Amino acid sequence: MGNVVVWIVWIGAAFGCIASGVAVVSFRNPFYSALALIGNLGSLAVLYLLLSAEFVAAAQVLVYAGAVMVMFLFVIAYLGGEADAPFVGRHGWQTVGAIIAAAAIFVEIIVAVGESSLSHPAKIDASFGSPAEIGRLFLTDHLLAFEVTSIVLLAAAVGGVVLGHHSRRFDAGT
Amino acid sequence: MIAAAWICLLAPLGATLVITLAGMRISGRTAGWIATTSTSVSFVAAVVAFAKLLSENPEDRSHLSTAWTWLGTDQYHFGLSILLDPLSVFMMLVVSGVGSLIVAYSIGYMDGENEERRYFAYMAFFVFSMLMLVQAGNLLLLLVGWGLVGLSSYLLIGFHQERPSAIAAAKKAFIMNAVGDATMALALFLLILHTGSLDFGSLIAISSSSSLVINLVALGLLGGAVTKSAQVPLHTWLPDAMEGPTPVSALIHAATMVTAGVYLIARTHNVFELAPNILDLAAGLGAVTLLIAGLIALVQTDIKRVIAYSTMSQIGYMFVGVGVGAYSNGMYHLLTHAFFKALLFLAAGLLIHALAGEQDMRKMGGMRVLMPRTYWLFFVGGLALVGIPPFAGFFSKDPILAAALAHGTFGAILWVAGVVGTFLTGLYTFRMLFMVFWGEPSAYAREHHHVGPGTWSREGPLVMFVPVVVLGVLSVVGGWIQVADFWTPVSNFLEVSAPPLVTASGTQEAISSIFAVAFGLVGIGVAWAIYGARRAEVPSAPGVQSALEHKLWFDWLYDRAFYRPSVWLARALYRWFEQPVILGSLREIAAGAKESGSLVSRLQTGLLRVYALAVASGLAVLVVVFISVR
Amino acid sequence: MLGPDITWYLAISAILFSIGVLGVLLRRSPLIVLLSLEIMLNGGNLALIAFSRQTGEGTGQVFAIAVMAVAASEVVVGLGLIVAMSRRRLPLDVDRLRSLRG
Amino acid sequence: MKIPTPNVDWLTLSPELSLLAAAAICLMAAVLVPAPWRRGVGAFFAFAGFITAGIFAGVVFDRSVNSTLEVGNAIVRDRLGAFGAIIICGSGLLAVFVSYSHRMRTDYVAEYYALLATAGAGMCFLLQAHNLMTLFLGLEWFSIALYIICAIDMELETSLESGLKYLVIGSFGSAALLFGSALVYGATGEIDFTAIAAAADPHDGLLLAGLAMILVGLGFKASAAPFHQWTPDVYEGAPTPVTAFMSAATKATALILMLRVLREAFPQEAHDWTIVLAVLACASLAVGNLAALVQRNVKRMLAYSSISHAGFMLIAIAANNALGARGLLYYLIPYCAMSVGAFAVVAARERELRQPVTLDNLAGMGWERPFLGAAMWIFMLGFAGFPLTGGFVGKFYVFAAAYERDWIWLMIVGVAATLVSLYYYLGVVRAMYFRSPVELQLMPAGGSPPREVTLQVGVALAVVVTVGSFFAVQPLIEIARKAAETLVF
Amino acid sequence: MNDWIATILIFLPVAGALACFVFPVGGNAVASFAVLVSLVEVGFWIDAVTRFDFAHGLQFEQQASWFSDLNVSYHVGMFGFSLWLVGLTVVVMAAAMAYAFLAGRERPRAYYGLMLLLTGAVVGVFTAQDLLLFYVMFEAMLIPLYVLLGVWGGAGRLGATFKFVAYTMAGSLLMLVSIIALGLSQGTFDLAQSGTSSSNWIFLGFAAAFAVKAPLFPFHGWLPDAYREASPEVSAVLSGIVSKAAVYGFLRIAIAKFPGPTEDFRTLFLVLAAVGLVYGSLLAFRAPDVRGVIAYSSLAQMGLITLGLFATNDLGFNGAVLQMVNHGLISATLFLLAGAIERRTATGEFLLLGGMARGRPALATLLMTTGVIALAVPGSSAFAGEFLVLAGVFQQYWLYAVAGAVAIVLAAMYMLRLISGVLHQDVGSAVSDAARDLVPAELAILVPLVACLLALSVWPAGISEHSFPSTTSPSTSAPARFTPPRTPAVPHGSMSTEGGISP
Repeated sequence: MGNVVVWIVWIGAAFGCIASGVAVVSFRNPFYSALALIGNLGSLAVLYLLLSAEFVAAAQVLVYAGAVMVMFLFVIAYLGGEADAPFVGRHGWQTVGAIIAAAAIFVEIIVAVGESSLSHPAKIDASFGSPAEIGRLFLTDHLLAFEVTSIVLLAAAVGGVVLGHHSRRFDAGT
Repeated sequence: MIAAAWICLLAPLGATLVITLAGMRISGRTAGWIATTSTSVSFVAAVVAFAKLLSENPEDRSHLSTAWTWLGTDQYHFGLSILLDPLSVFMMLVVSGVGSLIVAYSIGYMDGENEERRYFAYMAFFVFSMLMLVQAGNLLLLLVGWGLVGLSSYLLIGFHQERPSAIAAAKKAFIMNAVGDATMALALFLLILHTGSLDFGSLIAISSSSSLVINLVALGLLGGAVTKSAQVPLHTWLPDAMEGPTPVSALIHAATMVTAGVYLIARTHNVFELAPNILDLAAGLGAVTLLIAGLIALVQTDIKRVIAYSTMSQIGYMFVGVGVGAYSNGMYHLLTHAFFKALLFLAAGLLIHALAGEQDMRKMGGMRVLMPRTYWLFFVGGLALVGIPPFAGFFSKDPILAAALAHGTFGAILWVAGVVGTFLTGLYTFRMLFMVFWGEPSAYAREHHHVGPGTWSREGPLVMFVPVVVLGVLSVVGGWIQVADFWTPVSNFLEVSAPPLVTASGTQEAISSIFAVAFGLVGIGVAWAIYGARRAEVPSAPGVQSALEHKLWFDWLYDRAFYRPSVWLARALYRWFEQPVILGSLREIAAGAKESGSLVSRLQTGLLRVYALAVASGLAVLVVVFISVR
Repeated sequence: MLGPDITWYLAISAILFSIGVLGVLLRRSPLIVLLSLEIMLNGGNLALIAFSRQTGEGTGQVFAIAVMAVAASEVVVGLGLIVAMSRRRLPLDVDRLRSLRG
Repeated sequence: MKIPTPNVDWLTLSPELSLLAAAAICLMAAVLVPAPWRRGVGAFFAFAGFITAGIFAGVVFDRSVNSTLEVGNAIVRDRLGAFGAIIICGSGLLAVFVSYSHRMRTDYVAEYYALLATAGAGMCFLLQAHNLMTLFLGLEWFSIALYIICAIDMELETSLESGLKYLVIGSFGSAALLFGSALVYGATGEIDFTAIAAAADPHDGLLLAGLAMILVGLGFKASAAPFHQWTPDVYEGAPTPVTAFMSAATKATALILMLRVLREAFPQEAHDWTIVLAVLACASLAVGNLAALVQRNVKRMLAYSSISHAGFMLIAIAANNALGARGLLYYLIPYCAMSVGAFAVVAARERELRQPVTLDNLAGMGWERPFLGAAMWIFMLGFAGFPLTGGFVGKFYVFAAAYERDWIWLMIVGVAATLVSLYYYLGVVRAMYFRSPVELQLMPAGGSPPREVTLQVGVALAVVVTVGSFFAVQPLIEIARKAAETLVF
Repeated sequence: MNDWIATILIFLPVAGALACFVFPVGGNAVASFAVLVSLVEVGFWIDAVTRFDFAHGLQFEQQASWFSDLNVSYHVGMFGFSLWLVGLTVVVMAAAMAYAFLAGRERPRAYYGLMLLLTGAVVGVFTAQDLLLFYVMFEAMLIPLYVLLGVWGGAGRLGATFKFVAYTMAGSLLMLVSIIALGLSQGTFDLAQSGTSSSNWIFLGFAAAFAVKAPLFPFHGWLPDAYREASPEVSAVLSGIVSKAAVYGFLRIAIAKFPGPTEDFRTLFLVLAAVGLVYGSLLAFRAPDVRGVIAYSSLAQMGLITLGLFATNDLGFNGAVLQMVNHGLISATLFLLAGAIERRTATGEFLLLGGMARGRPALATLLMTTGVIALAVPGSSAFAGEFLVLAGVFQQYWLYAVAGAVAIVLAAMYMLRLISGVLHQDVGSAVSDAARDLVPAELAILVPLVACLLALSVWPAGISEHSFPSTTSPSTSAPARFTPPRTPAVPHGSMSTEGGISP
């Protein structure tokens, strides 16, 4: 019974994931694309939950879908009409090439995965994926990764300030 | 004695250096005296050496002196050495003796020329080169002398460097002689390969080689000899060489250098004797040359060219002589020929000098009146040339014919040619004599015959005239030092170096003498009839005449067969190979590289998506590679 | 593991990655390109978490969280650039950013 | 709950920390220091940061005879990383010299130096990375810093364009790297390099696909063809000092990292990646050299040249032997100096002309600015692999490594590429010396050029390294050998 | 083992070059300084000659490790033949610099610095006893040459420079491949210590480099342009000494280290050399200007020298070395004379020249003397060299010597054409009365060169007997002894070396 529910949830999430992904790249308006991406991130969070990654799922929703995408939407709104852009390139061969390349990458990954002898999933205890467990990892084995992440974010913040700063000297129209 | 030989060799070189380095600081006349002195010193030294040599046993008359190793490697050493033996002393005497006379003569002849100093430097250098040739202690040095005389010949023929014809003649002489040098060099390479030495003494070692090798060596040497001595078929440079000043013609192209071929064959007789076919070839070429040259001389109008052809012809006799193995006879003829031919040239020089450089016999005539002494000297020279007793030519030419007669069937053919040649000699010599000296003085002669300032007589300055007289005397008495069969000091002297292969009997000598003198006289008679007394017309044979006037088309042939093809080849190579392939290939390659460069550059479209596509495609390909290649 | 075999999760992740690739390769709006990059990164994250579940240890999840932060950083910088460009009245169309080429 | 936090070996992290400290000071300066002083303060602290970091890296090098894993096995303290850090600090130092003269503006100048130092720190960190996560994070760390300083000249369209292109393509590459890392993680269950090597099944498709994707990510950073296309555009568009820094430090980082990852994590898959790298090397050589032939813009030309140099250095990695490893490390020393130096000269000329430097407007520079001209000459000769510069010895080692691998064809390709490269390297010399401005009717920018002492000092240092590395091969190769001993061949 | 002379000879001019670059002094000062340095260099060389022991091989050695990692060292030293080539270099460079002083060159500090640098590099090539050092010096020659050609050349200098560099680098990069292969396979890059190799392709790599640099037919595409466009003294240096570096390489490396491949490819190289000899002579015959004739004659001479080297016997080697020195002096003199002519008439075309002998005795004498030596008139040193070379190659196969003989005749043709075209016949339209005779300063440069040639003509054995250690003499150490492989010279074994000629 629970299994059926899980399956339904899985299928729904997977479908949502793919559909929203397709939507992101196919909407003409970036605003809708960004919204679609939120959906995508949400569906992914569901999948993460199914994979027993509760903390990641939570972070996904809160940080990613929440904070990051909101910033995205703000920027799109700020840009307004300028954000509109033509759909695809002018060159037919480019489109064809892109599709072939993407399809090839997909097929290759599938083939690689299929050929690989992935053993059965490991047994896990309840703490797997819990915030406590993740926190422990961040403070022990991956302490440095944690710190570095902060540096990266800080650097990006500086970048955001520098690039986004409203400077009269080089603004258009002056 | 060796010291004398070295002095003999180096004195003219010293003169060359002194004159060159002194440059404008000395006058042309001083330069002339320096050159004359040096050649005279050479002559004196040669005489000293000769006297010393005579005082020794005939068997011991060979001295080799090496200054240092001129060219050498670990295994081979070719010394800068001179060989003093009868043959070389004989030649030294001829070269330095005649040389000093002619250089002295030049002082007068060249007086007032623009660049006398250069002339005398060249002349002294020539004497040095010629002495180097004859004194060389091994074949390499002989080749050195051989080349250097060619060089001096080139320099002197082209002395009037503003005259295109002179320059062309000089180049022609040098290049044709270079051919001879090349064949000689090849022979030398063979010798080195098979005997490891170029020493005259070890020439005999070639006998252990195959006959092909020996023949090739002999052929190579003969090539050099034929070229240098202007024998058919490599003779065409000599007539043109008359572009040079007349003393040059006398010294180089009559008395000394052109006879070097004879000397070479005598010197390397060891090789030639091992290759009798080649020796016969030499004799045969000599015979052909003496006939052809005699014939062509008949139609020449330039006085110097006539003498030049007669030189070829006489050297033909010498070739016949050495070709049948009568080396000393050939050498003896070389000596007398040096006297009377130099006499003829110098006398002609007096004429030309007096006539402001005119050489065309048709513009002369009646010079007997204007220049009687010259006429008599010329007359003596002519008789000596034709071989009328008691003049020198008689005593030297007839033994050659006799030796030919003693040489068997082939010799008999040579003999016939020689005798016919005597007729031709008489004919062309006296044709020239009568045309120039007999009859009434032409208008041109009257007009141009001038008496230069400070001249001794109407015929030329003393410094010119004295050597001519000396040569005139020598042309008479020079023949008396050897009378075949009776008194042969010259042959005896030379035989140590080159023992003869044939000895003519008294009968043969007599027959030869009678026929030769008779034919010579007939020739003179015919000439008198046509040109002297004008009793007969010039026989009309237009075809023959045209052939002779075109010098039997040798020049034409060489032009078509060698010169033009090489010019054409050079141009064609440049146009069809060098330019498109060698010079153009890099241009093509560079253009190709740039082309592909701009292609790559065009792929760099500036389009972000294209870049991403490249990365994605690369990714796809890489994954395929990694998955498939395990 | 709940739901299907890990292979299916990986399939989803591969699809996401490919969709992201397609987006980058096809779309001309830099904003959507940025979004597509996010999708690619999320495809990677999904794979990481799936494998983490497979092996039963948390490294993959930690990795995924780090990736999220990085993705956020990229978005910040990217958006900053886009804003700067729009201020300069540069076209928001990657196909028209061609002053650098050759 | 007591969490056993890992022991942190501060010495290992000292280069990064020095640089981060410098960056922090610069950032604060951006806020606290009056605008006119910011330039000096920022440059000084960046300078100090790079110096300190370089010294610390030297100390680490000296004290790390045996490599040890630090901070929860996330990073490794070894001589390879320290060597890389020294090179990066050297490049950074030179870049600071160039920047000081070039960046006369006061807005964002302190931030600029902060980000430069941050990027340097990221690179140092990346070179110590010992698992896939630190690898990815380190890569993003310095990349993000670089994206920003590429675009920092916001009044220039090209600068923004280059920043965006770099960002998009860079993120694309990072995503590939990430996905590859995930696959490798899946195939082995490990992210630690040595653990991956231990657990790997060299015929596992998943692992190999992952390796391929990681290679794409790294190849992208090293600008190996066909992942090179961002390079010319970004190098041309970015501010010249940034280009100088990128071309030297990024390439050094990416190549050393590639060497480390491939040797430490994927030694068993060598049969695959050596061939692939050899092919990538050939492609890079071909593309870089051919495209450079037709460039007029000098920065762009140098960008293509850096692609071709990536090809040369990939040969050393592809050779997969100790000779190649120390050859690569040696090569990087003169290469980085030449690269920064060449861009520095371009920067000087740019300031003088106030327009992009092309081969045409280089004309006569050799005579007008003898020092810069001679320096550029030396750099070009070095790039072309002429003797009397370290570039020659570098190429010599690279070819020797290929020979040791029995890949004579690769040597021949390298030789052919060198030959082609001569055309454009010497083309610069030709432009500088062989034509006079009179001939070309070129108007000079007017006035005496600004005194650029720091730039000239930077160029002089680069010359000293370029030429010095030729004469001091023995000590340098000894250092490179020690650094390469970390890797087991 | 530790004699500084080679190092001094290499680095004295380099130091001079740096001084030129660094100290801002006037044109005349720097020029005289450069000439002074080059003369000091000549002095050091004379010192080396006086101290050289010609019975032995490698001398004046000095070795210092460069990088022991691959056993590369700074190892210099001289053989007899190296000594002569070094002498050629210092003499010709001194003359070239003096000529430049006279002619006046713009940007003198750069110019003389580069010339001095070039001197050091060429001396380095001739003294290097380490493969990599050899390569370094070989390439280092190119750097100053490139600029000398490109900056101070004629109107077509850019194309000429490009060709020159493209060709020579193509060859030398192949050589680099070969050097790496040889050095790594031998375990050392030291020339004195490494043994021989039998690898064909390594040999061909070396051969390619030397064939291009020399140049041998058909790799001479760079030659006509470079020799025409360079300034006269640079042409003199190019054809006089730089080309010798290549044939020296043949001798020192290609032949000495690869006896087997030399044997295998001998026919190829002999044929190329012989074809080049005839081909170059033919093209020299049609060249329309003075420098063209000299350029193509250089090609021919390089063919001749290669013939000698690949004869691989006593005669050939010694002849080749002698001919290298000869040709170096000859072509340098001829190019400087061509320069003197061009300075006076602003052209080198035969169509516009002629009649310069009249009133210009010094020019005429020098050109005539050099010209006849160049066409190898018997008795000249060039004749001595050619004779040995052809006698040597004759022992391989007679046809090569015949080709050589043909070339002798062709040489006479083109050289006389040059002499006559300049000196003789009608006065050319470009020759005005203002074109004076050589001035004393020019004589001071040219006469020593010609004097060297004449001295060599008097005693060519001075070089040909003093280039290789005598095979019978004892040697101090095994690596110090380098004698190229010799093939039995005389099939019969009946050869007597003395033959009663030598004292």
